[in-house]
Amino acid sequence: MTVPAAPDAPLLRIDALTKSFGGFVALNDVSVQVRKGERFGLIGPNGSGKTTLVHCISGALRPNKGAVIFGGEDVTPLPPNQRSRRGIARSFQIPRPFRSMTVLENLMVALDFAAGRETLESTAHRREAAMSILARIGLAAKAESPTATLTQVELRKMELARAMATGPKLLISDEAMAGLSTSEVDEVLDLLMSLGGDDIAIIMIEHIMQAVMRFSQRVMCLDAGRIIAIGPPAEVMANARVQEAYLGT
Amino acid sequence: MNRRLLLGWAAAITLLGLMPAARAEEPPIRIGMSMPQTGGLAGGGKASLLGIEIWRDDINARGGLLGRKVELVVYDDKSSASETPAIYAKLLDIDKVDLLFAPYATVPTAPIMPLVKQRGLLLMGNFSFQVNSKVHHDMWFNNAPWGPADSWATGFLTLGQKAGGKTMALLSADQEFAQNLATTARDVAKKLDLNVVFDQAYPPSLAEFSSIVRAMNATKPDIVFVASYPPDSAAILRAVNEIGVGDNVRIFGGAMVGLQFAAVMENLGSLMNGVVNFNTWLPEPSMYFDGTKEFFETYSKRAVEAKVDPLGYYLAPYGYAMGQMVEAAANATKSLDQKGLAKYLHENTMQTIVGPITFAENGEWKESSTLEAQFRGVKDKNVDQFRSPGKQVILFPDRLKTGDLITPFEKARE
Amino acid sequence: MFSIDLLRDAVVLGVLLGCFYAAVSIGLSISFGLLDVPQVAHPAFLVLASYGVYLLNDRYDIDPLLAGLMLAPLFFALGIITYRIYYETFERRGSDAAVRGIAFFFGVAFIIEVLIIVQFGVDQRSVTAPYIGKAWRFGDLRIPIRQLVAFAVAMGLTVLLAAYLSKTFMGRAIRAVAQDEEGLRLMGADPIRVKQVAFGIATAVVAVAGALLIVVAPVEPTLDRVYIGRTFCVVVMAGLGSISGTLIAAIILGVAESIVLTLFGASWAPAISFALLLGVLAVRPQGLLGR
Amino acid sequence: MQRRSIAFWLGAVVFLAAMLAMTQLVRNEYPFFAGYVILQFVVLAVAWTILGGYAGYVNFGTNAFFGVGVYTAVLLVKAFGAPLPVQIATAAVVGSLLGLGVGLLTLRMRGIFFSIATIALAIIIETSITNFRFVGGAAGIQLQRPPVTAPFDSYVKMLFFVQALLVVIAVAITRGIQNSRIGRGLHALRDDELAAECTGVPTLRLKLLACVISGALMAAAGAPAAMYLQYANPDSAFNLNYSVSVLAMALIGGTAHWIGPVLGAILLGATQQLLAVTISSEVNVLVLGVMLVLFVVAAPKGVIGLVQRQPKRRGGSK
Repeated sequence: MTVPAAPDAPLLRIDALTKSFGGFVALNDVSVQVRKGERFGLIGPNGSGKTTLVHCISGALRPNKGAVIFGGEDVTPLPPNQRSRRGIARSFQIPRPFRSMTVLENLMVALDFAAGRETLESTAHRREAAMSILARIGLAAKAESPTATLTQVELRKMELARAMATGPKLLISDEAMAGLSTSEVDEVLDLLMSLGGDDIAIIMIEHIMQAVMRFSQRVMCLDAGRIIAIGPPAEVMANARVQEAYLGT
Repeated sequence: MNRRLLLGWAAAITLLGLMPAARAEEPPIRIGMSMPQTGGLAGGGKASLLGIEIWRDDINARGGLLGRKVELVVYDDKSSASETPAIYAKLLDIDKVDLLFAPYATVPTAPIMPLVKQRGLLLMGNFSFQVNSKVHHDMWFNNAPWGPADSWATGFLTLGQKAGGKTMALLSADQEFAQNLATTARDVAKKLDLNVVFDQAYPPSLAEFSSIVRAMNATKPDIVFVASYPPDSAAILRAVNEIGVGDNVRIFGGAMVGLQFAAVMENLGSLMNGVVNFNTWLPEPSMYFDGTKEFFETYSKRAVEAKVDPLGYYLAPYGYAMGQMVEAAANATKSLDQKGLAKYLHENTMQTIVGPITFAENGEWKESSTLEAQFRGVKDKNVDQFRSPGKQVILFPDRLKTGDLITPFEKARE
Repeated sequence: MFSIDLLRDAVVLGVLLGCFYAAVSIGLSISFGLLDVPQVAHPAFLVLASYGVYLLNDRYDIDPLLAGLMLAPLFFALGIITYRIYYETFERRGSDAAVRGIAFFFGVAFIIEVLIIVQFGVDQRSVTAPYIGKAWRFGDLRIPIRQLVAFAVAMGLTVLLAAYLSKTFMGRAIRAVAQDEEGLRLMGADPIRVKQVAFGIATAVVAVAGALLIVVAPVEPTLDRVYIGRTFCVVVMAGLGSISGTLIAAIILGVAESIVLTLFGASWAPAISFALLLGVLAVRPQGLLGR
Repeated sequence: MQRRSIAFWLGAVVFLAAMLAMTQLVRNEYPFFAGYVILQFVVLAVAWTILGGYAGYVNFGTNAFFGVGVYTAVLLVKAFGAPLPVQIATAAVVGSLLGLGVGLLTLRMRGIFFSIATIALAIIIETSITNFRFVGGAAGIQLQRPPVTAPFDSYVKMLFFVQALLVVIAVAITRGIQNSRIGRGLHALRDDELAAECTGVPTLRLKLLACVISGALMAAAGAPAAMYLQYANPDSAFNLNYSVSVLAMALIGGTAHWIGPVLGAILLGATQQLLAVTISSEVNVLVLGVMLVLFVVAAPKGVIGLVQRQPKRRGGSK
């Protein structure tokens, strides 16, 4: 189904994306590319369009103009579940677990409908796969706990685990560190660093600058729906407009 | 003490003790029925039931039926057809009742017709309409003065034609009873050579009739036949009062269910003046038979306690009459054998508080006694005015007539 | 059977009927449209208010509309209590609040129905007022005055509520709570308290609408069942939470119903209004004036 | 899990055998009249739960699907004298098409729109039937039963057994859904539709599937009602009570497991039958209202929540 991408082709290409709500333009002509396995930081003040961009990539929102090309395929008209099957996974700014289920069941949902399900035919296999992801994330002990009993950091981890269970090529982490303590931030950051690699590109949206600096190979800064800077972390941080956007208001 | 005497006393006491016991051994006669006590038909159902209960108390006070006490077994069918099959199965198979009465109205009755036919049981109908026309059960007796199916419309339309009407408008609720009536009205109109210029069935939940009355007026009918249900009847009269129907209308009404119920009559008051509508009993001189007056004396008292219709003209006396007919048949045949009772009911004329009743082959009254009466001189907010004669003058049938039609409608409203 | 006169009359009467529908739906437009509370008992509250008005009118000869206004504070309190219970038992516990909330309000509606039956019996009731049973003449067009009253009340309610929601602090807070509870919290307003007041207002409006209900036509205890479909239809068609949309949707419905009644088969009237709703949902899911 | 399946099917066979034995041994007909109604509600409540419980989409239009079942049967009997199995099968097909139609129209939107649309649907269909003279229109229609098929000695007993068969089919299908990934997907989308989509769950397809199956079962449950009553009128067939009772039954029983609606339907259905022949008054309606309010407030997980205090959930299924 997917057209095999040329080796040097970007994993994700965002093409002149515009999204407006009524008169309010949340994204204005945004174009950017993310490479395979890249660790990509996305920053910007509140209301700058970060989450809108994530919604457009994951399919929760349809852009007014522009296209989202993933793995060489135009996924703009596809619903989120189709994009998930093609390898786009995400976490949410405010965690959205399946509340009536345990941690393990949350992951089972992902595995039940994941693209690679055929290799995990039996429930036992899938459960095994889920457990190994949980072990990797450090939630194995909580597998049978209802999500309602989880702490904030555990919920964040569970969301990442669930996203991983879909077998993604691109993982979008939407402020997974908001509201966590310093030690917890490091914990999640280490986790994200370890998840990324040759196969999985990660877009990390974050307010905590140290974390972004440490994590990202490239950083993009949005303000009022436009890209105001993109490049290596240090360069972007030094950018006057970025400084203004962050400190000026 | 003398031993013999002692024994004698003992025997006497034992006998005395046994005597009431022996009488109690004769089990009561149980009459089973469902009756709408909630839902749309509840108002009528409760009044009907009270009429039957008064008969039960009267006959028990007279020593019972065939010397046995009469007991009623009554369940609520919620005005719905889907409840009655289970209820009647319970009445027959668990409660083992001796006789069956049908619930008030056609819809709850329809599903039990096949059941009673299959089991060969006598069923006393209660104001249903043409429910036996397909089933053809020969032990069915509809306790309602409708008579032949078309008599209802015939009465009203003949009055209209006599008053010079040539065209007719037909406004009917889109529900079973009203639609059955509308069908006969169309047939009768054809027979009488009336031109049907307006024929609309309105939906049951309609809130506002202004536009439909306006549309009807545009066709300028001479006769307006309305077959409606309680909430709509009131709304229609209101709209008519406000919008008017024009001077051409000779006669208005016919089959508006609701104008027989005290609460509605009280609410509408003078709005009803001039309307010619059907009824089954009215406090007119021609309507009193043996026991009628006493019945209504009792009814008025008990209705207040039971919070049911304080007038109870429409259904209650017929409930009583239903009991009277069974009483007459049982007394004559000296048994509760249902075939025997049915035979008696087919062959004889029963005297009741609503007059003599004779049944036709199909279980309907041989002759229609459906009254068409005109409201006159009604004032607002007064229930008791309806207890005196002259407020609803009977125009039809001729043998019960107590006055003549005032026409046109607009004049009669003054 | 068609003429321009008839069509004109049908439209005029339809607009008036629509205004009546708007008046009985506007409370729901707040409670369900803005606050997302599945208030299935809204029509039951409406009928309850009608019976309250009936009582005041029958016993003390109070004008029905005035009686409705007198009941409004009582209903305001009733609304606050109802929302409190709903919040404590469903909203706060999250998850399937909607499903169980619907069931809860259905239960409440049934209980109200039975209480009315026990108190007033199953017969229909109506009120008397100088404007009931009379009509105004405009040439050969005659308009029932009670319909004009409904028109005036609906207009008044719409204007007042729209002004309240856009001009006052509380009103703006209510609109904000519908969109962004978090943001409201940041503004320093307690969203639960705001919602509680909003629900109270919605229920107080129901008291006035209940007066209108019994002015326009007699009521009976189970009348609420008819209005479940009708009021939700108006609110959804309007676009959730839009007060002016409610008026427009209700008028469209009233006119459509009136035209069908007058010019086509009357028996199709209920289907036409709901087909209209399905049509709107299919073409414009957010409703006519939806956000 | 395999053992559980064997136990389930064994239970189903025992249940059907018991029902069949009952029709052969019990002479008294009342249990079958009342039992039929309860079984019919079991099918409806179980079918409702597929969409309303698992997916959290409240169908107010149970009466629409039920009524469509009734009138499909009426039409087939009137036009072709079709036998009972044909009536039921056709009703199921029509019900599923109806489910597909409403689903396509409204399942893209939030749950409450679907609920409102089902109310609208019920009214539109009822109005259409009311205007459809061939099946009796507003006046209703009386129907003749064909002779009863052996081994049954009365038609009601046969209908009772047929309805029991439908119960087994409905429960088996619902159980199958619950234990499959479809069930897990429905649960996920009930908890959080966007999260489910982003986790790869094709929510629209699952909802449509649930709506189609649920609609088919509801219509199938309605089809034999035509022959049970030997009468049909729009008022009774499309009665709002079906919608409310079924909703109440599912919620009172609990919607997390198929046994919930079964228990709820038996409990509430039996109570209603009992009340109908005992108290017989407004109290009847009051009981429904009070039970609804009590259960949703005090026992949010229904009877099954009360029974299994500590809901030990597992990754697998049961």
